[in-house]
Amino acid sequence: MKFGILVNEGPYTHEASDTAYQFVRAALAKGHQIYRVFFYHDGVNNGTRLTVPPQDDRNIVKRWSELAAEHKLDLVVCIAAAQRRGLMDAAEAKRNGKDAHNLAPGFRISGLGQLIEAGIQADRLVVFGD
Amino acid sequence: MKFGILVNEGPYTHEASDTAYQFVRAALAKGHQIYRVFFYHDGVNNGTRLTVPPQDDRNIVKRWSELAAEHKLDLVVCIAAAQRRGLMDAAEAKRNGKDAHNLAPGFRISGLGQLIEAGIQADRLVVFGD
Amino acid sequence: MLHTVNKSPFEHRALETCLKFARQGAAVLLIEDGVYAAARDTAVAEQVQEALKTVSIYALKPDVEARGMQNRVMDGVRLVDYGGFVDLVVEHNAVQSWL
Amino acid sequence: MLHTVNKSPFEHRALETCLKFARQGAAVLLIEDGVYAAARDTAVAEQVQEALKTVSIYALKPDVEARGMQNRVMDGVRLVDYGGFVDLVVEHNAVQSWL
Amino acid sequence: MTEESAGGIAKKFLYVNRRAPYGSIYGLESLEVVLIGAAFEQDVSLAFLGDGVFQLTKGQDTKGLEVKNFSPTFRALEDYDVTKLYVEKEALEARGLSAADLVVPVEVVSAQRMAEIMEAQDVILSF
Amino acid sequence: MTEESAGGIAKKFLYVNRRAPYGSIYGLESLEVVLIGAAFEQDVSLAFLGDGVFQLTKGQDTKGLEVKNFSPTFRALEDYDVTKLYVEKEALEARGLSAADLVVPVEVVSAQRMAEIMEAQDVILSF
Repeated sequence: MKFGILVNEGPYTHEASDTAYQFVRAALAKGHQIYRVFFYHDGVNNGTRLTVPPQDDRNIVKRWSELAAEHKLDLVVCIAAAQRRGLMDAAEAKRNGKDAHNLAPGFRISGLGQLIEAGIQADRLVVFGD
Repeated sequence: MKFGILVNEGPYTHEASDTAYQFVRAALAKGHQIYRVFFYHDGVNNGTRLTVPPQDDRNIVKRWSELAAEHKLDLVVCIAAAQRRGLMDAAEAKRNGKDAHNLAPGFRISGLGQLIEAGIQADRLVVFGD
Repeated sequence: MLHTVNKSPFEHRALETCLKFARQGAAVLLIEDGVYAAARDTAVAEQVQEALKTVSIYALKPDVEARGMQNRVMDGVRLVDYGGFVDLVVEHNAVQSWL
Repeated sequence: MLHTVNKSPFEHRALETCLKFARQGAAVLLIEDGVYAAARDTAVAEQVQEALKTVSIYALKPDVEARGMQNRVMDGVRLVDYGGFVDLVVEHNAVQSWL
Repeated sequence: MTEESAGGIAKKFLYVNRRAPYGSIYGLESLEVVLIGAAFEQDVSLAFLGDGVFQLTKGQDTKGLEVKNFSPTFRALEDYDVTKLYVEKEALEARGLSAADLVVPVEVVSAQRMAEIMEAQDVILSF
Repeated sequence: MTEESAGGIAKKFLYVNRRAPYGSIYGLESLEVVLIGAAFEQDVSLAFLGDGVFQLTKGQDTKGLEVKNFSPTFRALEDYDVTKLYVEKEALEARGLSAADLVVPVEVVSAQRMAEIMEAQDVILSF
């Protein structure tokens, strides 16, 4: 079965990103497909490569990136939500005249249409948030 | 009177940062002093210079920076909370081997002791969060 | 002592908890989504009216107006602007934020 | 239909609202802080037991264990792991998350 | 049929709104999804439960907050062919409101009816 | 007095904990403040109200979540001279718990007594 996943909260503050990650991993382990993981609201903050969590803690961003690499996951950060919250890739930084960018490997920035499309194409859409 | 301010949520998602900003502005207008504004939990996200809010919306980060410049406010981002969430200045980026940094003008990164000190030195500590 | 409540009383128990711990003579300032508690004729209005017998209750006017409640605030709840919020903090020895 | 609830029933009304809209035969999965609703002998236990007459209630085991509740889960609430969560989603036509 | 001309079978999308406006951004960002989603020609409904009904109240004046009042945007939904707005009757009543207090025409429904509407959906987006 | 040797008069700091652990990080990050704050030799108390009491429950096993179990850290508070831990009686009862279910010795107090404790503070940090 094909799943679409919506993550509405950032890393660490709420459990949503953890639960979504464990759900995705379990779904993959059972042979299901993940059509797309869409990060909205504060969820966009899962896509920053500038986190430095404590040594004895999980690295939430890194494990999303690694899972994406391993399973060719499509991790999409909503552009409108990202702009409000300070997430950008190199292209966005250039377009907006910013001197830095912070998107992590395995994530891409795109529009809300990608969320709707996930709802249409996936057999189930599951929402994680606060 | 001297106020200490604690902001526990990031920009846009919750009203906390707006309320704190309006409170600080009103306190300054009444001739009070702001000993320090301390950003903790997701509040550290108020300190990123990479936001690009819509044209017809307020620029939360920029107006904190401007208020700090105008009134010599001490805006402190908690280092431990910032590391978890991907906020860093040039020194932190260098120390952690990161290729970018995103702290906005007028903010500085420091430890939790700065929050306790604000509690001790200020006449009142007011907490804004979700 | 000043208590602030920023949560809707219809979805969270923050106001209920606040009122449990607010002592006679305390002040309660409703801010953000907390201002919904100030409206007349709601399921929580009676609870707020009861509380008014022992504590002062204020609501932050910009938050009241943003939510279109300017004509529905119950008698006894006083509106303050951000400057009034500052004054309330000055007048009380400490602030407890019921987040 | 599968409903998920991730909020503590002691502070938020999410579970109450969920149970109002969950129809006969629906499944409710308690996750994150929502698992506290699965405990015996609490102020909300009766409400959950009542709901068990018409809906199936599950609780996410890793969340139950993290909160030290493994020995306090009431009869009738079934524990599932993340794989069981996935299975529940597969078995139901749609998921409503009561955030 | 419109749906098939768009190259696929329309799915039933329900947007569930349960948060008050301004205290958090969920209401505004949910509406942004609805507007973008309208272009996909699916079968769209909006449900307002609990505090979500506050998003629709008349008389919102956000000047003092220095934020944008997004309630007028609900009036534009009709132009996007989004016309199925369901509001929970009990939520309105508990909040001292009636349909006359809302910025757009809505269908006020019982919890029972709302539950049936939810059951009929393919995709539920909750914010 | 210790407080004066630190170069100032001690203030009464109260940390108010009202959130369950793991669903959000507030409990853990609040505890981090307490640990840092202990070095400042102020008069420190911790209050656990509502869901905050869940932070203290025995038997927490976070392996399945892959997060750190921070409840043992409460046992270390004594080494930092943080010994005044107040727990709301009604909160425990509503949650089917008693003092015996908690990882550290605490003082279980009525709402009335807790309100008095709160009134006596100079600085209240709520998370």
